[in-house]
Amino acid sequence: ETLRFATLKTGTVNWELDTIKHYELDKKAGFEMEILEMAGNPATRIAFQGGEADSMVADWLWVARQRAEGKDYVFIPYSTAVGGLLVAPDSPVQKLSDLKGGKIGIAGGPLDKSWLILLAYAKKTEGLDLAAETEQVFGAPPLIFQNALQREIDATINFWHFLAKMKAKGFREVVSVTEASTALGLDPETPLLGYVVSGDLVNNKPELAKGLAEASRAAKTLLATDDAAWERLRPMMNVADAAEFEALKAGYRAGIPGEDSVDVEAARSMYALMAELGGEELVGAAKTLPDGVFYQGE
Amino acid sequence: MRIDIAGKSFGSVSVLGRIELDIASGERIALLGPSGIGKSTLIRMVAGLDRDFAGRIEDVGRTAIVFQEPTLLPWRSAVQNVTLATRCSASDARALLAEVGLEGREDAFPRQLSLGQQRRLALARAFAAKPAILLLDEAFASLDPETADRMHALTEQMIRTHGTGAILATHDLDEALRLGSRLIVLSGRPATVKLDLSLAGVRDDTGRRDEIAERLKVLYQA
Amino acid sequence: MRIDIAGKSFGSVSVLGRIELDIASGERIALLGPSGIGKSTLIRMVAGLDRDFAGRIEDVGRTAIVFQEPTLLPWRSAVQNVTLATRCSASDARALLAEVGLEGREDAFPRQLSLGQQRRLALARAFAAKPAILLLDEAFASLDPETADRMHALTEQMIRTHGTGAILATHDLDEALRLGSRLIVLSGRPATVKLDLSLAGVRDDTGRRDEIAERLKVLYQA
Amino acid sequence: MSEARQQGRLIGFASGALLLLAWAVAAHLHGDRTVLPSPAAVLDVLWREARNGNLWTHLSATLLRVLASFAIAMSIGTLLGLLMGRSRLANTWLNPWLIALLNLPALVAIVLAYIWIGLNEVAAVVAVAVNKIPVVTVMLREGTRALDPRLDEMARSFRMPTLTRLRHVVVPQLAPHVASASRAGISLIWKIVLVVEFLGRSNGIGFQIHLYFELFNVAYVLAYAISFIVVMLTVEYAVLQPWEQRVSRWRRDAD
Amino acid sequence: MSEARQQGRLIGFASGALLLLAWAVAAHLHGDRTVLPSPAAVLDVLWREARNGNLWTHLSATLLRVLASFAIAMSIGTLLGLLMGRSRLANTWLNPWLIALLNLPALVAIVLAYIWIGLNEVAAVVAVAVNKIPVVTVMLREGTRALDPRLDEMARSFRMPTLTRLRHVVVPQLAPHVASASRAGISLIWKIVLVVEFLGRSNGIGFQIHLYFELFNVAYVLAYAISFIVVMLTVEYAVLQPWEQRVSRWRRDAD
Ligand SMILES: Nc1ncnc2c1ncn2[C@@H]1O[C@H](COP(=O)(O)OP(=O)(O)OP(=O)(O)O)[C@@H](O)[C@H]1O
Ligand SMILES: Nc1ncnc2c1ncn2[C@@H]1O[C@H](COP(=O)(O)OP(=O)(O)OP(=O)(O)O)[C@@H](O)[C@H]1O
Ligand SMILES: [Mg+2]
Ligand SMILES: [Mg+2]
Repeated sequence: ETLRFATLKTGTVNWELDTIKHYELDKKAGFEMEILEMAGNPATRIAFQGGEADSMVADWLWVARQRAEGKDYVFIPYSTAVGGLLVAPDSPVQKLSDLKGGKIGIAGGPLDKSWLILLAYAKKTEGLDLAAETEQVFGAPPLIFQNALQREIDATINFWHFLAKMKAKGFREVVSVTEASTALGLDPETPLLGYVVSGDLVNNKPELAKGLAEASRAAKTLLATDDAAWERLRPMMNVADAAEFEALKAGYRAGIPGEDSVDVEAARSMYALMAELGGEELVGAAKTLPDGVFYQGE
Repeated sequence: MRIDIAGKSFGSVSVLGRIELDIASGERIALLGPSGIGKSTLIRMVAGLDRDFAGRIEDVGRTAIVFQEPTLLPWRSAVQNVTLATRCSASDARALLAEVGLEGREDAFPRQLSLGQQRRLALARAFAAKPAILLLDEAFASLDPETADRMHALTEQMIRTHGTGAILATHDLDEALRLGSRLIVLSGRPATVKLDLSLAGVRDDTGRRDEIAERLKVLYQA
Repeated sequence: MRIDIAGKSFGSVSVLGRIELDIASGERIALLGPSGIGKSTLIRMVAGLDRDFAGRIEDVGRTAIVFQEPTLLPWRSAVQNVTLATRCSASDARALLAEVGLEGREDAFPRQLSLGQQRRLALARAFAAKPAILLLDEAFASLDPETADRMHALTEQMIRTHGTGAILATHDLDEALRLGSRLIVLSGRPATVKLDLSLAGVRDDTGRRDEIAERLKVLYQA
Repeated sequence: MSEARQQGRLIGFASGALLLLAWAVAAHLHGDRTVLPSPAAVLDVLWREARNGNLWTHLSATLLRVLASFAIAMSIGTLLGLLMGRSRLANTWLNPWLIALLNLPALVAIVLAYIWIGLNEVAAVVAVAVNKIPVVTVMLREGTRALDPRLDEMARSFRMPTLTRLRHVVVPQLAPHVASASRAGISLIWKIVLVVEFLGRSNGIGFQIHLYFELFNVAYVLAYAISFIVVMLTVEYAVLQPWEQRVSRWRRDAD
Repeated sequence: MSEARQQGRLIGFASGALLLLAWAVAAHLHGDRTVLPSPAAVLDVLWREARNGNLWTHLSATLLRVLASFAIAMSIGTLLGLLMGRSRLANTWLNPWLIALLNLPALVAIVLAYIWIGLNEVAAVVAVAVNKIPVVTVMLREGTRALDPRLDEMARSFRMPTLTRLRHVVVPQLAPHVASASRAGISLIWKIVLVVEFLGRSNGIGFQIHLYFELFNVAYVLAYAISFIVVMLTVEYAVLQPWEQRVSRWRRDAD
């Protein structure tokens, strides 16, 4: 059986998928992987929605929102790697409230998970309405990255591999999303990113869903320890120097979720908190976490 | 051909009044009348280019028109202007062009011709179409007397050889006498036929010519 | 005005040969010649619209031209066609339009006018410009005799009141005699001045008129 | 005349209604409302967004950008087009630049503008204008080349002042080209504005469309898309068509 | 004549060289080569991609899409434009649809095409054509409206066969509009093809450009963008300009 993945060709998921393919972890898990390379995130959504792909990568908040709107999507954990809020090396900002009146560049739009979590965090810990007190500039990740380097914006929330590169250039993290989630009572081990598959697939071909989870886990186990596997990936990682390479490697490893299945209760409480803080704007129609978001094995 | 027009107006301005004419096949109508009276309008109606009028025009047959302005395709050469419109052969077209005095200019574009040359080209085009009825709207204006004479001769020959009928709008009585077999004068507002007479024998009768010229003068001033 | 042309050609075709003329101010040149000889070309050169020739034309003064085709702005009314080109007032324009017989058509667009009416509009426009020299390229073609006569009279009056000079291309010797003070005939290939004579007194001298007509005939056939 | 216009309007309405109907039927047949929601569902969203004010915020932001870029692109493009249509030399010199600019991908222009000018309004408007100027230039250049040389000579011989000439001789001849450049222009501009908003703005219809697209909410996507289409239909019937009818009176037969 | 053309070509080269120089100087002044790489750096990338074959794969994929959509859009758009320019009734009926289609965001059209037709070439080409057809229609409609009614009457009175009429009376008058519709058209199509490739293809220049944009590798982005610009410059100077010179001979003074 084949399982088709729509992925961003430059995305970090590709490291994992490529490893699966190369070491034939898919065959071992009982399926054949087929990769549909796309040039942008929207494209993976079209491929998935149009039925041209069986899986793609998204965060569980997105999946929860889709489920709340009636779509039967299921989330299979992939990574806990998330970013944080970064400022320039010489920036005076120490805590979020120092950003009042400043400009925050946010990759991925107002529904970006890191931004949502930080928003909730600011409200809860500092009583700060971050959205109202700062100006947000939403934009394409590379543009946000570049504008941050040019100091056009005071703080940055971006995909973790961009953040890794920025850290390599001396940028400093004010709050990490992990910190924020912990403060919000969330299990930091709750993986934010995952593979999305349809409930149909989970129900009718459970062995495929299971195989996917297994292959992913096997690849992670390999990448967690095997530096040679990383050397193999290096050409596709688009790194300028060894520092960046190491930063990305470390970032990936740090993001490997634990073996335990997802703590649904923790996720539920976080979702409720965000629904309370952000309302419909943030989480959509459902006030509580819909059932069945997380893949529960068999 | 039967012309039976109840009236023709542009917007609120009534240009032609009731006009009823029976025209035998092969008849050559010289259409006279002051500038702006409606000669071109009538010719366009006969040619079927203007159908927005009360009344009807029947049994016209195949017409070929020389518009008051040359109306050529500026992006096609002289020869092509003839062949494309009439489907005659290029060599026939060249022969005709030579006859109207455009020898050597066959491959010129219209804008590279003098106005007189353009008119002769338009004339050649109408001849090439070999119509049952020639509609000439002041086809011989802005030609020098010699050239005009040659064109007249050519038209006469054309008409004679093929028994072609004609309607020719003109301001020149002598031209009318030379080419026409029947004179029709429009006048008034809206215009109606004020004079309709046969020209048989008038051509060489200076007395009758001058008499007609006098009557025209009166009609034009009306 | 001094015209000193060494030659004018379009591409490889040489149209005008050497032409040298001294024209006194207020002189009225009647320019004759067969169709396609180069009259319009010469007038356009005098008007400064064609500078691509060998030689020079000096001291022309302010000209106003009536093109052989009316050349009006189709999207502007008759009045506006006069006022926009000449900056004369709308009421002056209306008065002039009435004089050329376009009363009641002042607000019509050019395409709503008969060709004769368009020509008269172009004439009115040239008059309104009050030029030092009027350039008329067959301005009276396709007008009925009565209207042509009125236009001639109007032109005469215009010329007389303002002492305007003129160059008028025409095919009509009588028109030339009526309006011109000097006759210039172009002929040959390339065209040169074949006849250049004063018209003083010729107007009422039928003998000399016919003599000139004869000479023209010969020249045209050359 | 007025009767004909009334009838025209009637037909326009009928045609619009037919469009809606076609959509409704298609939506009904298709079944999956998440992929193709019914007109009613979209209208509902439109109504909700209008009531809560979001629609106006984003619509006005987008309209402002469209207007600003349109004004800039049309004026610079027209000038360049006139120049290149008139002067052979200018054309020979500028043509390679024009072709290069014409075929520069919108993305590249937008990214460069955002990087050089910063993530702000100026960059957004400049990026759109840069995309649109060459298109206007091309269209106006062709129009200028097709100008009637006889009218030009007439204007020269009567020494019409430059402004009069431009307004009464040149512009009426260019009008069809300007009209199509404007219509095609606004639509092109708006398409680029969408990308510009997607890549680096925090409001506007394009921002919303991409947001809801991320969420797969086709009803919202269509609602926002339609809001702009409605604006353009209004402009078409309230501004463009009356203007066109007025300036093309001379083509008609009678007064 | 031939001399003038030679000179024209020389100026063209000089102008292109100037463009390159301007870029080189800007790159030098800017300093940051990740943001604005020098022409040499981009050329180097171009060379590398050409040698390893990537360039040709993607370029040919994109060109095929551009050509197919161009052919479809031009033919359908021209037909519709002629129809709407000729018939008042057709125009009144179709205009609302035209405006709607004209202002339908590319994204919406593309997404719908991909979802309904599937992630394949057909969908890609259809999506682009749908975006482009209304633009061509608008341009040709204006052109058709500006047709000289006198020539039309001439053709009618001589009963010229429809095809002759189209070819010798109508098309030469529409030529300037078709020329600008083509030029603006190809560039627009290529811009949309980029989006189409971005949203649902796995090859093509647009795919590469977005890919390298994600990686923020401006040199690659520019290299791929330029590869298409070079193609278009070639088309311009090898096809379009000679064609234009041939068909506009009649405008010139002498033979
Ligand atoms: N499209 C139009 N709209 C309104 N009025 C028009 C239109 N065409 C012609 N007219 C008017 O109809 C009348 C007749 O015009 P027509 O062209 O038939 O005259 P004509 O006899 O041919 O004159 P001429 O000898 O000057 O050519 C004129 O008064 C003219 O102004
Ligand atoms: N643009 C041009 N290119 C090539 N040849 C031209 C051009 N314009 C005019 N000619 C030629 O030059 C000659 C003179 O033309 P011109 O228009 O001056 O004649 P004309 O004396 O005014 O004739 P008509 O009495 O017929 O108006 C003609 O033989 C014509 O074919
Ligand atoms: Mg007439
Ligand atoms: Mg002439």
